[in-house]
Amino acid sequence: MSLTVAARLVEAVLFAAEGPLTPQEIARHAALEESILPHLTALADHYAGRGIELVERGGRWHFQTATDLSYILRREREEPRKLSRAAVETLAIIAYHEPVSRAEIEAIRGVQVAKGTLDVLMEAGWIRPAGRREVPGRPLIYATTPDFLSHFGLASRRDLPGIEDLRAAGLLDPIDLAMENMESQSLLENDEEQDEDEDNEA
Amino acid sequence: MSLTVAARLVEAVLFAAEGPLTPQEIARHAALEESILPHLTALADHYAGRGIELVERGGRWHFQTATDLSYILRREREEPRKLSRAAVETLAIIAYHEPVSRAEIEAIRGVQVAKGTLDVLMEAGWIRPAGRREVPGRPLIYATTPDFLSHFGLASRRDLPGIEDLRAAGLLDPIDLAMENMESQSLLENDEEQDEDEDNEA
Amino acid sequence: MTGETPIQEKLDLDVDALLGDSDWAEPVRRVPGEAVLTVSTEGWEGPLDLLLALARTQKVDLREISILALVEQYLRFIEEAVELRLELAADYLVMAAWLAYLKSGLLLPKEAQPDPSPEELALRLHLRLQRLEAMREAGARLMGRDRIGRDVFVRPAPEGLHRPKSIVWQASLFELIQAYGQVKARTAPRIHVVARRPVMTLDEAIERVSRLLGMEIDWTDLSRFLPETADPVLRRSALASSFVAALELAKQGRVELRQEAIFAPLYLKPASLGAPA
Repeated sequence: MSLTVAARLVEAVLFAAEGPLTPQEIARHAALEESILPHLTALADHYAGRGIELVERGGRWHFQTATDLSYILRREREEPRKLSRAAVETLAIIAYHEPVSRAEIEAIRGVQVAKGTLDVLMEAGWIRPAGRREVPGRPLIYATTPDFLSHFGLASRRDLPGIEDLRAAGLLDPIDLAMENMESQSLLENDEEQDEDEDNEA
Repeated sequence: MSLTVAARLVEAVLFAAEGPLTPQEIARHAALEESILPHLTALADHYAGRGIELVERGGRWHFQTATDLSYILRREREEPRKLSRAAVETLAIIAYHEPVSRAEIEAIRGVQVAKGTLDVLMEAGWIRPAGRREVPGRPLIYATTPDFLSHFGLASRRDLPGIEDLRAAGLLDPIDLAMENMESQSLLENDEEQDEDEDNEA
Repeated sequence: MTGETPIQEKLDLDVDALLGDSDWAEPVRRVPGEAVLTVSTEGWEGPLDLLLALARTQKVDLREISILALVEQYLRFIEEAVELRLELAADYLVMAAWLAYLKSGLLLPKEAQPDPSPEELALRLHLRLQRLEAMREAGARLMGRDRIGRDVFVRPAPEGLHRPKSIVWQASLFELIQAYGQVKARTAPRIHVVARRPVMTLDEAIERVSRLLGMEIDWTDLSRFLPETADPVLRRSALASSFVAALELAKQGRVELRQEAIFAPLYLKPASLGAPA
């Protein structure tokens, strides 16, 4: 395949970059005024089925080895960061609920977030403080980073495994909200219990 | 161009290699028994005129950015410099307490702040002089810049974790506070049990 | 759990079945020669975790789980643990008390039920378990994805791109807040710190080394002069003080020092006759 000068530049910039790049960053490095996206999609198509693939993760692009070759390439490599079970669960809770406060994480896990859990995830560059919740105490809330998406091969948070099913099943709602929903549902089914339910809520 | 699995593996191994590889090394990494050379020459042909090229130097193969595009590359192979410990601390204090004077930074750090430290932070574009304190001597005061926020991925300074958040994340731990932490932790645990009970009864 | 097996076997069975996950490091430790089992509560991350593990043994969809049966399982587990003198953290017992309350509520006739209704409490517990389970599964699926550095690889040493600025300073948010935490930790008032740290002063060390030295005639390793202690902090302090004491005594001509190589053991011997005592 012969490429235009612009496409060659985009390819070279991505190849030489030290990390994932946004189209704007690529344009700046390649000194291109035109839109980069068509080149990126053309390149991604071109690399489909090759040993290397061009992928987009959270709006940033990078080259990586093809995922289906992992069975061969994996064996000589050491496991990256081994996370504790607590850290894995905490990361999952942040990713699926973000932004989320520490108290909310603790409510789901039923235990305090141990020291060394959030800081391990922050040190890995997977989570970041993302402002404060405007409730009494103004707790800090946490969210995932673009590096999280890159590391786990997610184009966006919508690609989190099973997130749509969990949302549809209400499993990402806080328990109070879930209870309310259930009550209003049962209200529809049975008007008579209405008063009693409201009493219980109070 | 569609490739055989073997050629894809050769491509992936070369891409992920730390340095140039001999065909034997490639064969070992790719777990291939067959001869690698035909794949290498086919790949090299394929990449001719692209942004990346596959080259052989003294029997070892590697990918590199096309030589005519090398102007996009970093000219000097200089390592990005890590901020010194003192500079990181100073920056943190400015971020948490801005605007602050040098004397105030020193009071918080408990150590003198070298002039060069502030210069480095200004050169990095993370702090700026923000007027003078109207006290005797009218010392210069410093604040962070918008570049600071964007470099550290913060929407605003309010996103910085507070002392309680740092404590919870274990970031206040290392020195001499073990006792205090244990106390506050057992307090927290008591609080939590209370919360849980309230939760369940709500 | 069948009624026939002895209680200890039953518990072993449960524990093993519950702890099939290899991530959970040795939750059950058997002390040799003793009938006491220690269930490290680190095996479960709190009562909710244990409840979820128990719920899994019902082998039905978590949505169909019987809360009453689960409560009974938990209470039986805690009871057996107590009988076997297993160590259980307080929050497990708090949960047990709460579940016992829930159970009695669930068994009451409907009119006599307290407010809030036990059904509602049971439903809440049910929802909590489902949420924890969902996140646990989500975490496992996340970890199983093709991860950079394990399954897929990026270039390990890219050339890097030309940047407009000549020097690029690097620091991460984590480093920033970690540094602030350490500044605060360092400069926070330390009141009860010194008293808690077991140390051996130089004077004590000089006294101890010279006293013990009187009982030795041959070259003796410095470590032999240290007080016996299991406290690593005190041990380090004693080592440092005794080392300085040895240097001081050597300066005074009361001891001879010998060391074969850097970091090799340091040997002491009373100074030979003729030297000032």
